[in-house]
Amino acid sequence: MMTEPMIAGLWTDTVSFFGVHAVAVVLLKIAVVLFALLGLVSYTVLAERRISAFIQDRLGPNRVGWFGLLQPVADSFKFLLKENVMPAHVNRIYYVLAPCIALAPALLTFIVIPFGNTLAGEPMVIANLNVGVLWMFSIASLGVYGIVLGGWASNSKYPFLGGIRSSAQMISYEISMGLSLIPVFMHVGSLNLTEIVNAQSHRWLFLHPNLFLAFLIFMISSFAETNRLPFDLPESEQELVGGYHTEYGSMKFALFFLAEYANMITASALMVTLFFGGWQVPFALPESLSHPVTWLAPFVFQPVGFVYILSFFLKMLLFLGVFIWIRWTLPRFRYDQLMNLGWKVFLPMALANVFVMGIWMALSV
Amino acid sequence: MTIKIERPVLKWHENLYFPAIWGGIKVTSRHFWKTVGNWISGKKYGMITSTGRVTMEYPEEKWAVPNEYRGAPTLVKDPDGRIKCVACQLCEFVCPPRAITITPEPIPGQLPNATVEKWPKEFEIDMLRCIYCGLCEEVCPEEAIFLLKDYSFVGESREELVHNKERLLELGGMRQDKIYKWKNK
Amino acid sequence: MIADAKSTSTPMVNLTINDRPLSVPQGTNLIEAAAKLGIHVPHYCYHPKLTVVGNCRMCLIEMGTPQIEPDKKSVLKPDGPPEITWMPRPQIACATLVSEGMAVRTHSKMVEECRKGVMEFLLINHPLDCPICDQAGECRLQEYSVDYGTGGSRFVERKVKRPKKVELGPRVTLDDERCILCSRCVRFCQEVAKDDVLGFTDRGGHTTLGCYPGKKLENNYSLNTVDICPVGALTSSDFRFQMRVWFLKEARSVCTSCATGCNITVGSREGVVYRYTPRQNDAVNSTWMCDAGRLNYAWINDPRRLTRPLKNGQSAEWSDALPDARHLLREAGMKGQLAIVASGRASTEELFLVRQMAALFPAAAVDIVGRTGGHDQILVSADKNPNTSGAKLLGLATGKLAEIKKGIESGRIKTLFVQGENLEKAGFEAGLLAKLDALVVLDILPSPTTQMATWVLPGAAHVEKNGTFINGRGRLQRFLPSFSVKGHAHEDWYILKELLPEAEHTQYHSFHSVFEAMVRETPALAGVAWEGVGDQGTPLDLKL
Amino acid sequence: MNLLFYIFSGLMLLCAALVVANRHPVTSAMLLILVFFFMAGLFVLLEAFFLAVIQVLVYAGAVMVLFLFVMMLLDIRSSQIRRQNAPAMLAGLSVGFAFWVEFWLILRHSALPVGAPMNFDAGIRPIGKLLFSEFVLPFEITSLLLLAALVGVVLLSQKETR
Repeated sequence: MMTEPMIAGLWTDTVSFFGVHAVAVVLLKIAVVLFALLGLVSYTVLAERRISAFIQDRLGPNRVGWFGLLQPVADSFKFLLKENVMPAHVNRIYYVLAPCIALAPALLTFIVIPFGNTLAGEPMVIANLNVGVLWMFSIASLGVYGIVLGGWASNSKYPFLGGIRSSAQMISYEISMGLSLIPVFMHVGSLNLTEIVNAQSHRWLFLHPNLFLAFLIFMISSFAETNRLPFDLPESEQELVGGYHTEYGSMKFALFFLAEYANMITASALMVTLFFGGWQVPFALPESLSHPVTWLAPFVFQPVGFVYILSFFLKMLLFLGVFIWIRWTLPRFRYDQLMNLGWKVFLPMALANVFVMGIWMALSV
Repeated sequence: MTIKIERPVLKWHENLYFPAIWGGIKVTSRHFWKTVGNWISGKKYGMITSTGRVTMEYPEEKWAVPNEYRGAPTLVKDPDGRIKCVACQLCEFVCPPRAITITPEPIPGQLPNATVEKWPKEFEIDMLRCIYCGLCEEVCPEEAIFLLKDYSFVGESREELVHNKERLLELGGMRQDKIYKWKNK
Repeated sequence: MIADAKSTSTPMVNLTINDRPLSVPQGTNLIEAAAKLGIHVPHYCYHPKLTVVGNCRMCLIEMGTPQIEPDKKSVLKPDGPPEITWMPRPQIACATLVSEGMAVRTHSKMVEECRKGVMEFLLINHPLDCPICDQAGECRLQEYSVDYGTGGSRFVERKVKRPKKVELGPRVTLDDERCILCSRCVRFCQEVAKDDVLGFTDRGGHTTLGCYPGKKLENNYSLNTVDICPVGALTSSDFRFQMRVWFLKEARSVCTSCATGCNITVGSREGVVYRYTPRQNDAVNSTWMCDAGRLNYAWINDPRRLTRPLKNGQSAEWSDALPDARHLLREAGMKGQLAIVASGRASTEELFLVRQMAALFPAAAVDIVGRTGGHDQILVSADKNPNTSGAKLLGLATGKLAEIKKGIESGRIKTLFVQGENLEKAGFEAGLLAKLDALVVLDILPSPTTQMATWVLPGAAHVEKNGTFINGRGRLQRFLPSFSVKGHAHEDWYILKELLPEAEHTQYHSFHSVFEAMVRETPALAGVAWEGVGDQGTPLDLKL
Repeated sequence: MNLLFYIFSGLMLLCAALVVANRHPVTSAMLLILVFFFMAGLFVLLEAFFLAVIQVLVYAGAVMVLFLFVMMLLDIRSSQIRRQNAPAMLAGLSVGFAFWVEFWLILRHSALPVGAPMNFDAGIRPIGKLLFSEFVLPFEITSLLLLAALVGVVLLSQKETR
């Protein structure tokens, strides 16, 4: 057990390492982003339901609040108030742990994403890591534990098959996903996401032919990594009932559900950051926006900071829309097709892309 | 006999998936915008086919169930107000999910129908178990069980959805029929 | 069975039934002969244990004898077999005895037509109240209606009304509309119960079954008439409307009410016993049993059944009860202060384990509680314990009960182990039991004794466990479980073996291991196997 | 930062001990993942962020997932989980001890200053440079070894279908 002086010591260490102001600001940013993210997750679920309904000639949830806008609130109450059932045959520790492990990486990955330029002099990113993208990958690769453990701990055949499938699928696509981004780093010369965004101030990266290919591979792989259709084989309702979360209910199920949508949001944010200029705006903004708001002194508060955040947000929503739309458009791949696509198409393609990018760079020097 | 289905040999551009994806997106977009348009303009929404509108605004509009529809099972009384059930327990026996529990009892001598000798002291149908198969109605030799057309039963507790004799009789009501098998006993 | 017994002395007769050759002892009737070939001839009034009257006419068959020429030789067909002269009209199988060369057709067109006719007559006045009839499911009228009945009725007149719900006696209810006048019940009362109270009155369609004026069907065998009634006319007032027979799970068991050990079938559903019915065993009870034994089952369903161990009346856990009780018995046994009261109602295997416990402490006194009562010349024994012979065989019936009582009074005996007995009935008053330091009781129902007990260990009723009884004539008979033990109670063999010291009880991992150990260690049981005992029991050579 | 170092290394050692002591393979695997995390934490304290992230990405994110994958397919029942086996334990302890002695000897004769924090750049560039200059031979040999293993696996798995 840690004694009180030790905790105090830890705190002093941390503060002395980062500075009081920095710690406070980081905590504030974490709080804001976390709430925004969770809010966005629940409204993405609503959007998914409404859009899928419209595509299927229905209306979708329209009872709670105006146009069903309070549906996520009702859903969250329902999940929280539901009876928490623990099946008798499960491995209790991992069964409870799995949903937490699934959600935590999905939320953690967001901390390296610059969701705006600066606001009141603060860079709009929680942690400006030099290894930003690698951080994303390393944390995102942990998400698979939630699914695998959930499938295994449920001690039941369908979840187990779902868990096995997902571990194979996620490992496979992680490789092409990682390789697809190497041309980006080669082009920008950094792993830092802020620098990658800054590098796009003149031209967004997807306009570069090699990087457009990289973007395609990355986008398709992220469909596979987030277990979204057409690659939702770990769940595949028709064959595996619900896959890894078949035995889950109430809030534990909700955590898996939230994790899927949080992953979607992160993937969209990453696509925006890496290929679509991040928070940048493709046109010149009026000068007046850059003037600090006078009545907010002593803070240097420029309205343009909000514009950038909004820009980032809108681009992200666009990709979320793509995620949702694709789900209701395409049927599920067969397992062998999925594996063929990952190993025989995207992996060689991504490798070749790295190679071509190298040649391109060598020639253009 | 095995039927061999020839798989179409795809051309190179078809193998790319993109044309198919684009085709799919066109279809989904058409439905999406049409529904959105109808919704905004306040029109009835839903796809119109040759057989009519296929989508129904459920809680306001309800499906007209066919006569053969099997809804909740209930007990009925005959026009004289006699409980038709004689507690033969055939429905209890035939019920596939074992939703029915009957406690039989001799009819107390002072009651008007005492000549029938036997009736259910308690008759319970667990609507959480019922699968609406209608076998109880089918098997009943006294025509005492009838299935309603109601299909949405909700309750706030499990107990509430175990229908007892009073509830079943209340739901079933009186049935106009001409079988007075026990009247002259 | 009857035929086999006679086969040594009685000459055999050859005949053919439905062209299948058969050889049976002389004097066999055609229903029994056909049964040997697995052919069922429908019948109502015929019962193998009663005289033949032939009044139901259901067992009609076609019959012929070989053509005999004047020189007494059979006429042969061109291909060998004798030419048969068929009787122009059908015969009743129950009253026709076999004869040499006889040929029988049990399912020919004429026979089937006749049976249809008989069925139509029988159903004319039948009330068709199968939904409320307790016989439904085991009713011959239903069964034969399916085989030979017509869907509709040609009878347009009013059905004859006859008395319904007549109480023939305290335990038997008659519905006369269902009666088909087979007279099985009348013959049973005359021939088996020797209590001639039933008879028919009125004529034709109005013939009614009833008791002689001033008499009632109240003998101790009255419920057998319900068993043999082929339709639902006679029903048991006890079982009436309780449960439909098709729900009943049947298990082969033995009646526990006296030393006769009538073989029974226990009908239960979801852990509730609904009835006992006699099971045929010609060496014990034929096909009958007494009413007293038959109705002695309600205690099994008693809501007060003990389902948890009790320590001084408080609910406790087995994990505490068994070691503690074991310790108490062992301590007292070592000091010579232990006495054991075993039970003649316990199975032989349980008594074997009790004997093993007693053998560990030679000073311990042990005895069973004896029970005696009235007896008759039919089935009821004076000994009311089902397993006194088992206790005697194992040396537990020592007659030391009075000595134990004295021992408690004098304070020499400080710990008592009681197996399923209410000691108050055996003359142990509460004040006497209060003198004990410890009282360990194995029982299934609360009694004054369990109220005094330090530990109450809940056991199983005989319908919840395997076991054997040895009846008054030294016949070892098995009983099998109908359902599992109620609540947290355990089967008795398990509790008893847990009360033995560790080294002793590890050898018993199942009921069968107890049975095998008992056979191994008891010379009189040499060669007996659980499967070999069978449903009819096995006679032992006991020198009691 | 000393306190954090002790916390991380203490927890890491504890988890590592539990990996060995634990009887359940899945729990052992999960504990091993925790070990990797604490090790990554130590790298972070050394400001070697790249190494820390790669540590998590490669070991926790990929290698251990494959381990788990195989373990699940093995269908290990709790009843079959091996008992403590004295010879194996002895062998394990002696190998561990030998390794520890070796390690201690190396450290004693090492030119690296023990105990004092080093000042080095653990970014991508220096690591890449080192890998492709000074350590290029071991690097290539390792990749060849992995390739051989890969070919071997393919060969083994093909055997049955031939």
